[in-house]
Amino acid sequence: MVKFITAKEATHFFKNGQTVMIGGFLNCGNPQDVITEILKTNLKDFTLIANDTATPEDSRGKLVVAHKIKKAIVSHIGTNQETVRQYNAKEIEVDLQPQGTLAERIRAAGAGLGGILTPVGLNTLVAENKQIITVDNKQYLLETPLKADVAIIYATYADKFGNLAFHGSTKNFNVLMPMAADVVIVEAENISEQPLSPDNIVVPGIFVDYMIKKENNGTD
Amino acid sequence: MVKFITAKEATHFFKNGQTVMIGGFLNCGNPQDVITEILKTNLKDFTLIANDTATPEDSRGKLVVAHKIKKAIVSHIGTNQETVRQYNAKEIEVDLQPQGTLAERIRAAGAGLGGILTPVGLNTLVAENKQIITVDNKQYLLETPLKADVAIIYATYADKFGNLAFHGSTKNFNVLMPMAADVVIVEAENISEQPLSPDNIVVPGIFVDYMIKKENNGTD
Amino acid sequence: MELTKEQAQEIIARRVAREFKDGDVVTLGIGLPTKAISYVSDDVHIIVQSENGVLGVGAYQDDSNRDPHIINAGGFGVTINDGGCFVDSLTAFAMMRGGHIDLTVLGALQVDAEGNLANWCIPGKFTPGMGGAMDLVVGTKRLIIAMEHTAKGAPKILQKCTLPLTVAHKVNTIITEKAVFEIINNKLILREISPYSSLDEIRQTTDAEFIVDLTA
Amino acid sequence: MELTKEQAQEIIARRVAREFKDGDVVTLGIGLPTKAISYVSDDVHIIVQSENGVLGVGAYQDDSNRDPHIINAGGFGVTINDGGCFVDSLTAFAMMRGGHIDLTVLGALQVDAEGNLANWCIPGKFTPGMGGAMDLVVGTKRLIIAMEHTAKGAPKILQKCTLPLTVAHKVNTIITEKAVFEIINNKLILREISPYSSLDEIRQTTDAEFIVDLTA
Repeated sequence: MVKFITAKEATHFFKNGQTVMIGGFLNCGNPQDVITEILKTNLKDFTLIANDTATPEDSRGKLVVAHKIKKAIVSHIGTNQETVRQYNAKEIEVDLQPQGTLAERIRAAGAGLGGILTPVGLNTLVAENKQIITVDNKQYLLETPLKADVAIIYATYADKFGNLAFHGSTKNFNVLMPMAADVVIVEAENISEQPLSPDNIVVPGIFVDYMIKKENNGTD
Repeated sequence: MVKFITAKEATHFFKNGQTVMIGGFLNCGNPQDVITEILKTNLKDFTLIANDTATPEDSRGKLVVAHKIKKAIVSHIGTNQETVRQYNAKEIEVDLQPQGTLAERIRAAGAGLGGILTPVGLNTLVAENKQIITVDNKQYLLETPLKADVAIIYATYADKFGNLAFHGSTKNFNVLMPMAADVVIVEAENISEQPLSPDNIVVPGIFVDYMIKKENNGTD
Repeated sequence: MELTKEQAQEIIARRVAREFKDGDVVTLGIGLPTKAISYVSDDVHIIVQSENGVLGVGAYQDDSNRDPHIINAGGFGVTINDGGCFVDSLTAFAMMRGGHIDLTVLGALQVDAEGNLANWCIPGKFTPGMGGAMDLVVGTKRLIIAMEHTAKGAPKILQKCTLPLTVAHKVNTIITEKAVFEIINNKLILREISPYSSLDEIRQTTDAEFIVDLTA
Repeated sequence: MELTKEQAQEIIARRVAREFKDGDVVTLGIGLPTKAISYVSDDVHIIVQSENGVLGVGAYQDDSNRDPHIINAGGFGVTINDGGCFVDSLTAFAMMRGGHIDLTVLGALQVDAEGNLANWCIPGKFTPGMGGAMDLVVGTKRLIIAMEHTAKGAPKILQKCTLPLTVAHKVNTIITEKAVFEIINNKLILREISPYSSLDEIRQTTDAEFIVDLTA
C-alpha cells in the first residue's frame, strides 16, 4: 500500500549505481522535487532511463549537469547541450533508442514479456548486435525488456490509494514506468482523500510505493 | 472520420469467410445489435476472435448457435455448451489461447509488432509448433500477431468524433481490438455531440470507422 | 472422518484465508478459491484482482446496487471497493505476467510432486479452455492450489500429472481438507495434517512421495 | 532564381500542404514540416498527431489559454482541437508503427534514390538521437520528405545515403523548393519542376540519377 513521504525522505530509496527511470517528455510531465533533493546528496553513477535528458535547467537534465548520470538510455539528447558535451567528451555513456522501442521495452519489463519484435531500426545502426527474427516472411528486431531499480513519476491527480490520472500530454512515459521498476515514487500535483473515479484511473495504485505532494504545481 | 450507420447497414461490411473480432467478456461489454442483424443474413464461415463464446443466448454465442462460426480463436468455451458440442462433434474448429496471450497477440497486430515473447504456455500444449526463443537465459514462446477484417466493439460512451470511453468492466477486449481490424464498427450506449474529455478517452476516434447507437442500453 | 463436500470446502476455504497478508494483491479462481474471502480476518485487507479487468473486487451486487457493467471473471455481478479501478484485458494480464500479483489461489484437476498443475483440459472429454489460468500462474509471486484432496475417491495429488499441464514447476502450496503441502525444489513436503484427517489417510489418498516435516 | 531561406521554406510548406487530404491523420516533423499546416485549405481538415501523446494538435497557445501540461513534440505549448485526445507514449508509437497514420512529413539530412532516409546522426559531429523518427517512418502509410534541396550548396538528394540511416526503402515523396520527386520500386522519378527552378538546375543540384516523368 502506498506510503506518503517527503521528497527528502525519497532520497533514502536510492543507491549509487542504480538504474533509475524518470518520467516526462522534454519540459512536460516532469517530476522535480525528488531530483532537487537528490542534487543535495552524494548519490551518483546512475543509469538513467527516460525519453530524453530535458534541458540543463529542468528535471533529469539537472542530474546530467551535476554529473550524477553515468549512462543515459534515451531517445534524444539534442535539447540538453550539457549531455551532448559530456557525450562528445566521453564523460557520459549514451545508449540511443528509437522512442517507440524504448516505450515497448519498458512495457515488456512491466508486463513480464521476454521482449518484442519490431520492424523499427532494421537496416540501421540500431540493429547492431541484435537478433533478427523472421515472422511471416518479414524481418523484425528482437528488443529486450528494460527495467529499473527505482522510478520517479509525475502525476496530475492521485488519491490516497495511490491511483493516478493525468492532464494533457503529461502521460508520456509516466504511465509505463510504474510497472517496470522495483520501487515507484510518485510526485502528484493533486492528492485527494476521495478515490478517483475507477473508470478514469490510468495507473492503478498497486504499482505505486511512495507518494509525494508536489511542491511546485506547474509541470516544472 | 467516423460514419454513423444503423446495425442493419453494418452487415454490408461483412463477407463470408472473414475474420471477425468481437469485444466483450462473458456477459459484459458485449455488442449485440450488429450480431442480431447478421443472424438475419446468409453470412457465414467466420473466424471469430474473442475472449470466449459467451452463452448460447448472448452476443457472439448466438453466432455459434447459428453455425456462422467456422473457427473460434478464444481462451474459453466452457460457458457455451453449444460451442462445446460443436467442438466435440468437429463441427467447429477451436483454437484455444491463454487469455493474456490472446490480448498480447491482438495488441501486437494493432501496434505493428511482429510478435511478443511470453513465458506463458511453455511446457504445455500451447507451445506445440511454436518457436522458443531464449533471452537472458530464460525461455519464451514467440507469439505472433492476430488481426481481423472487421471488429465489432461495445462502448459505454462515445462522441461524434468516434472517441470511446467505458464504464465498469466493459473495457476488456473492446479497448484492444479497434487497432487490430481493418474495419471497426462500434455500438455505443451513449453518443454525445460534445467531445469527451481528452484526458479520459480510452480509444481514440481515429481507430473507429462506423458508429451505431446501441438499441438496448444494458450490456446485453 | 467422513466430511460432506460442503464441509470439506469450508475447511479448505478457512485454511486458505489464513494465507492472505494485509495489503496483498490476490487473484482467486472461480468457485472454491473465491469462497476463501469470506473467512479473511477483519484486520487483513486484501485487494482482489479479477482477470476481466477489476482491481479491488468487492461484495456481490444486491438489489441496492445492480450494475450490469461490473462483473467478476465468473460472470457474476460484483461491486468495486473504494480505491479500486477498472482496466482492460491487456493490462489485467500484464499485471499477472509482470509479477504484480502477490498470491494466486486456483483449483486443480491434478497437481504433482514437482509443482506441475493441470486444470484446463481432459482430452477427449472436457476442454473448456485455459481462460486466464496459464497467465495467472506464470507471473504470480506465490501459487496456492486449493482443492478437495480426491475426486470421487481418486487421488488428485500425483507423482506426475497425466493431464495436459497448465504450468510446469510453479505450485508453491497445496491446501486440501486433509492436508497442507509445500513444494520446494521439486520436493513435496507435508506441512500440516488437518484435524479431520490423519497421516495414514493422507498417505492412502495421495499418489505421490512426500516428506513429512510438520515443523515449519 | 536565387531564393532566400525563408522563401524556399515557404514554397516547400505550401507545396506540402497540398498533399493533405480531408480526414488524414498526419505526423509532422519539427520545423519546416510543421509550417505546412498554415497553408492547408479551409475545406481540408486533418488530425495532427504529436509523438508525445497528442492527437488533434491545435494552434499554439497564447495568453488566453496557457497550459504547461500540453506541449507538442518540440516542447512548445499547443492547444488541442475538439475531438482530440491525449495518450501515453506507448500508444502514440503503437499508432505510428501499427499503420494508423496516413501521412508523415519529415525533414532530412540526406535522402537517396532508393528511398533511404538519414536524419538523426552525423557521426563524430552531431548526434541528437533519433527520438521518434525511426518509429514514425516505419509504419506510416506515406512518407514525404520536406527539405531544402541543398545544404550550403551541397546536394541532399543522393544516389546512396552516406550518413547512418533512419530507415531503408520507405520514402515515397521528396518535396523541395526546386522539385517534387516520387520514389517507386527503388527508382527516383522527377514529377514536378518548381516555377522557381529548372530541369538543368535540378540536375546540377541532385546527386542521383532520376527519371523525368512530369505526366503523373
